[in-house]
Amino acid sequence: MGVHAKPTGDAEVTTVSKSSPDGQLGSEMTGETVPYGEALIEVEGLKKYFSQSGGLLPGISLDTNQFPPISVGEERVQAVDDVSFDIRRGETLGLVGESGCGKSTLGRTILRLLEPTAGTISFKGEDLATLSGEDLRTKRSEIQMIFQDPQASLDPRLTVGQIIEEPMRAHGMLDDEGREARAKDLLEKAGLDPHHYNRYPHAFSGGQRQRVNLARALSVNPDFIVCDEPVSALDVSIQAQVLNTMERLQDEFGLTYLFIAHDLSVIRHISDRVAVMYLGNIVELAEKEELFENPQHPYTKALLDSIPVPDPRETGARGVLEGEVPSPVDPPSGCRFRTRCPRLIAPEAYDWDGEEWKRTRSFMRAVKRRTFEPMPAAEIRAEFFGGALPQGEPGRIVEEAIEFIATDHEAGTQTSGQAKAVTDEAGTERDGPTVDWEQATDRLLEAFAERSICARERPAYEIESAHGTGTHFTACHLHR
Amino acid sequence: MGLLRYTAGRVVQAIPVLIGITVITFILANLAPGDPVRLMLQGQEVNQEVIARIERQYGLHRPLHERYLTYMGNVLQGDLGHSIHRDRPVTALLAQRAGPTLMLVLSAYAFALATAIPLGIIAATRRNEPTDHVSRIVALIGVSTPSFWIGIVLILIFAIQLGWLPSSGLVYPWRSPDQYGYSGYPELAYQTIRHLLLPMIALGTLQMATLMRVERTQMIESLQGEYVKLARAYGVPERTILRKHAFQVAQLPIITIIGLNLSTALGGAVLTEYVFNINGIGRLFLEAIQSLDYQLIMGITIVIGTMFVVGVIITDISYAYIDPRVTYGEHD
Amino acid sequence: MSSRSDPLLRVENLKTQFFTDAGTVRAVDGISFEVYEGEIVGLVGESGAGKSVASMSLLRLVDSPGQIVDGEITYKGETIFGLEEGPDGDLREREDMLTNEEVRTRIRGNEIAVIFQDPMESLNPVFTVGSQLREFIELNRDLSSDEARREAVDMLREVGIPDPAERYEEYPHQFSGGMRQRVLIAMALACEPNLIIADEPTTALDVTVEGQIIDLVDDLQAKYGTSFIWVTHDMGVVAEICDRVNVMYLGEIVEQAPVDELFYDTKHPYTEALLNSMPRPDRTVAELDPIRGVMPEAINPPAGCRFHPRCPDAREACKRIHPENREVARADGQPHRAACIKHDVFGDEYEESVPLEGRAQETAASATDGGESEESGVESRSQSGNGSGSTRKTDGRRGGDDRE
Amino acid sequence: MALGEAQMDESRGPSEDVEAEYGWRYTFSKVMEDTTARWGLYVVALVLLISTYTFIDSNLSQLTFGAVSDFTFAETLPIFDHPERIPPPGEGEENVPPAFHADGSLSNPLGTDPSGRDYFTRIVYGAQVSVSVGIVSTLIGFVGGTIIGAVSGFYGGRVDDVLMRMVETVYAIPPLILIIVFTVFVSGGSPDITYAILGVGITFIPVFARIIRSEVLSVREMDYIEAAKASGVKNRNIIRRHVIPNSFAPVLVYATLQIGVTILIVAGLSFLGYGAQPPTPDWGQMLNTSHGYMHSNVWLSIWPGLAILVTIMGFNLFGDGLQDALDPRIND
Repeated sequence: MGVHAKPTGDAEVTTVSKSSPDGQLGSEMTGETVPYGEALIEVEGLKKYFSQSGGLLPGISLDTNQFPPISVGEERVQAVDDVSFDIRRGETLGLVGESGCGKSTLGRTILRLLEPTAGTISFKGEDLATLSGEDLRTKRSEIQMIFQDPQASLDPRLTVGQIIEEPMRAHGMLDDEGREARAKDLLEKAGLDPHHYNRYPHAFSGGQRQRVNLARALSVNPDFIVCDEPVSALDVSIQAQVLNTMERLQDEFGLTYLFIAHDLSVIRHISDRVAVMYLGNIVELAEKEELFENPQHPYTKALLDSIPVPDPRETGARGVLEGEVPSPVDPPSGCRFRTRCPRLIAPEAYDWDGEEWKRTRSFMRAVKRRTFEPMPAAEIRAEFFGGALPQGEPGRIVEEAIEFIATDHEAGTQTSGQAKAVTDEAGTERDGPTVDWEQATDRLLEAFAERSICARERPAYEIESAHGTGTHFTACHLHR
Repeated sequence: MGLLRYTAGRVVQAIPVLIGITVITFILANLAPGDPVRLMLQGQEVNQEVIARIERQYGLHRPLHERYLTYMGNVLQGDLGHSIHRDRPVTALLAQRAGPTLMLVLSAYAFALATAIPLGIIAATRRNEPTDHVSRIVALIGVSTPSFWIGIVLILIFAIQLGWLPSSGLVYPWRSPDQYGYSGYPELAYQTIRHLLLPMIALGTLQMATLMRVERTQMIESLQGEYVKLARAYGVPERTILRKHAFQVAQLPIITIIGLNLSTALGGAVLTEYVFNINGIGRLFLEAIQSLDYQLIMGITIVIGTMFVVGVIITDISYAYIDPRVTYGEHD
Repeated sequence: MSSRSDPLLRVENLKTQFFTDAGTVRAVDGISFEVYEGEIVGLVGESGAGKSVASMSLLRLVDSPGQIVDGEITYKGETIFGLEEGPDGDLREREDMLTNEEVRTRIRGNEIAVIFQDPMESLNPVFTVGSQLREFIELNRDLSSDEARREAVDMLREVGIPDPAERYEEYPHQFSGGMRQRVLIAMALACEPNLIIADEPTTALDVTVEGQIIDLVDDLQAKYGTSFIWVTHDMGVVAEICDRVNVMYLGEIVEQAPVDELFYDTKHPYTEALLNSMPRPDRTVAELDPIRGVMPEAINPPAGCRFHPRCPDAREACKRIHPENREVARADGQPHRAACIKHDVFGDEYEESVPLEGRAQETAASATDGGESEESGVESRSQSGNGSGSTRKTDGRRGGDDRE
Repeated sequence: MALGEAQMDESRGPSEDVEAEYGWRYTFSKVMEDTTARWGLYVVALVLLISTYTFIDSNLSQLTFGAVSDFTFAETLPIFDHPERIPPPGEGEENVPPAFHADGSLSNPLGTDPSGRDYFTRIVYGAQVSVSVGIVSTLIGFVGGTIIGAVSGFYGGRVDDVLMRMVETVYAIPPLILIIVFTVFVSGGSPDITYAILGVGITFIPVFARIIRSEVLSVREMDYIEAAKASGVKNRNIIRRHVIPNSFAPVLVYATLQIGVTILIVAGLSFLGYGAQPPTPDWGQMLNTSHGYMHSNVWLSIWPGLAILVTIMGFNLFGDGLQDALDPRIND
């Protein structure tokens, strides 16, 4: 027995949801104070750090190589670091990034499921970051969440009816009968059979469970929903069904979504504006068309180039990004993407000529990642610099670095003692002169990477959009 | 050096537990209602003077925490007090009795491991076949039977009915054969084994049964691992998969269990030593309890608790040695 | 690139079933395909389609209670699996079929290697990456321990692992996800096989890492000329890397075509619907067009065409006729096969029969919202069976979800 | 006969009654599906029945006839005798062997003990002590452990650290030793079954606390807890509606298995003379008495041990079956 959806905008449907006897609920009243298109949520300088150590004595670490072997001081994972943006009423803000970039942490911090380390989260003019206890709890009727794993987010021991009614109960909304009626109504709106009110979650498929999650989130009539990868656990064909339902409900209930996902295709479909995250920072934020058609940050570009396009005639670049994401415990200074950025800006301290910087940069990265085998100095010069080292100071630094890693350098120039002590395995194996990758890496990074503006200043620029009228934020010094 | 740091960490973590053991023991020993001295001298007619003298000797008139601190100070210097009944230092008594207990517990573990691991593996590979069922029933009986009763039954069968093996006492291999009147070391060894056999099985059966159950489950789980699937897909012989790939991973929980089971083994040793008349720490404990020799009881409890803690640390370190994930942080 | 002589691998009418208490799960139900030298063949489908079971069947590595029950797998003229009719009329294993020992020593690893989806789970956590790599090389290439070690280090370097000599000694958990997947690729290539089965090798990876891995495989494939069977659910990956594609639905191959034809001249409604239901990274799709319902369970597949309960083009005849995969077009001398009776080669039954009841309206509804159509899919199935079977169906479908 | 793994893969099986998947009726029917678990349940039910009957019987006769009874209703059944009454000389021979013996008679099916008491009756009455000890002390551990474990697990942080350090400490001393020390000292040197129950119960509080804590910790990490938090559900209600129901099942399984362990330990305690005291009919205590008659009457040492074995096996089988029924994942 199929349930027939009422077409979007149906007058009857709207009245049912809006006029339901929920006088106690303040959300709608206050919600109206923010007109559509105005900022519903403003996040300012938000930080979330996790302390890494746990266990018996937090903050105390043991190091047998030093005396005393116990030291105090904790390592902190900078999961979200100084993030600012706003979300406008009625829109969907897509938040995209790779695993570990902090997007889920950001979502949970905004919801105050995690305690922010610093910053403000202004929701309808009220700072969520400073709320606590009962104030925070009551506020939760206005902000809800949908989780990635549709199975794990539903208590297996409650019926879907109980699950959907739980938030209403928590906020003292309606009486028992009213709650049941509303739960059934919501089941129907979410695309499920209201007769399944008494079923347990495990009797449903993944897509259906996600609909139960939707119904639960909607039960208290929230203004804002954080959706954390809501469709990534679902098969392609089911994904589309759930996405469509989410869009329909957004129109019907006037919802604002923060849609977190790693899948750029889904983000492109559902978002109005898109924010791209990398290593705890938002690197770019723009309207959807602008971001996808006119990406300005090198990371966004790399991300877009990497997605496999379901079109065999499309033969774009892919896998353009080298290296791996650095540890969030000790992230790079300045622009966090600079260690992998294909367009790292040349340090201004030196004069560069034509291709010189490009070659130096790729040589520096190759040394740092040890992507080549140690070889005679001449071969290194030929491979990375076409035989001609850069002019002046940079050339001398490069030469020094080559000295460290060349297989034919005279052993014991400036480095003798130390270099031998930390000899690399690769070096000892081939009985030749010692090869010291670390020294070479240090020398190059110190002389070039650390002196680039990318390492010294945190980028944040607003530029003109080529598509649409909105602003385009990009955290890249190329736009300085 | 990940392993070294890990070891140091474990030792540091054990300190509060060791302190806790002394506190618990101390509190328990002083929980006794009424006059501790009368309790100590239970049943004996003594006059007030003697009681007063003993009270002074043990400082019983002082408040509890002061007494504890004094006691702890002594413990840290290796002095576990003095047994009134035996008029000997507790440490000396313990040293004298530690050998048999260690011999018993270690041999029981050896027996348990030597039988449980192969049986568990066989059960796991022949899942739901008769071999599996038989071994699971054996394991079930093993965990359901009191160790002392196994000892009694063993004595009834092998000592009383068949007369093959002695029913009480141990022969200590570290003594000279002359002390027992044996012809030489071969006989000493032979007699050692003969005497050890029954108590070893009595104490080891429970360990064997628990280890076998764990081994079976772990092997089954390990054999379902992706890495086993991969090894199969690369043509690794089933024998190698079993002995190397699956086994190595399945051993990890076993090691933990061995450490934690030390607690039941040490408790079981008390019963086994009682049944088989073995002069170990367990018997000493029972004797001490009998005479309410509370300095001795505290000493024994602290030593056994420490043995357990040390055992757990050793197994934790061996775990870390085998499983590299413990000492190097996860990369995820 | 592929000379259409003899295929490297030929699979015919392969059937793999799982015998559970709940009944027989027909995970793979009569699939046929070939892999020629040097090509990358895609095996694509949603979870529960049977693609992983199919790929493991090729190595005769189906876990109990699964069993290959019918079909023929021929690799370079050798019979990996084959049945014949015995004197008593029962099927029995053919004489020329390789024994378990022969499959292990002659096929697995050295002829056909695999790369699994989850690189963390696939590597044994208690052995170093190098020792695992070396073991497989030693086993499959008759090299001494030292030679195998050198080969392993070289191979790690080849797949782009920096500092291979040092990382050889490290444990899997010290590698990142992408690096682990590189190790698995190194394992596969180091055994110098002619065919590599890659089972969702990039699914667990981030998009930039996925890009790196696809690039790497592309380069190495060009260099070594190895054939691949690429199992995936991602049409994007298929488009990027595959030469020919098999689309699986509920244990069957419903469409088989060169990659360009599959995307630009789609012949099966399922493939079509799948492509239409996907959001695209390269252009903004305003409305998604979801497939109605969910994939039924393989324990009790629908009669007739298995896709008919969800198919927008289904007609009365689709409930009756179970179409096999037939050639419906040719492109560059390669066949384009599809299992759908709307094509002329299947006769005119389709033309003559009426569209399924209510299909027109419901399709319209599902275009705006897939919700209730997913539900009605369940309901219609239970009605076609018996009235009370509804809960059982839902439960069974959960099993279907879990299978892969 | 597959021990607890009759079903290959539960998650795939059809379930007729989806609505009741988590109900007790469903769990019960799952247990009954499994042959071995069913037998375990039968044994447990039988032992419970016997102990209830004998409990009522002995207490009723006390109420009815005032003084310590020399008559019980059970005596009206031909197979029962009074469990504690020692027959006057002349009435019945001392130490009658079991019925199948040449000298045995059906009036004393298992023979009599050295005091001439009917052994069958004593064995049957012994169930009462074992089962009540097992259940009561497990309950003490369960309740105490639940409180500590739930608080520790849900709130975490410092509270958790301190509580867990305490738990680990108690853990470090072998239970048997700790319980003997507790029983002897707290009872002021005159141990009794009541102190034994209390001692066992308190000693196992930490064990339960650990289990419950780890359950709570894993439940606390579940998305549905976060979802409830995000919905604004009060902490109190989260614990009540989500945490407790979801961590209850594994703890229940554990408690069932723990009853077996408890019976085992109390048997050991009584065997050593620190549990039930004569003339109470208790299996462990009976083994203690019979220890002196090992040469003359083998059967005296066999029957009580078999009774313990069967009872504990019943609880273990039932517990295993319950585990499989409540959590298909562990159904290796």
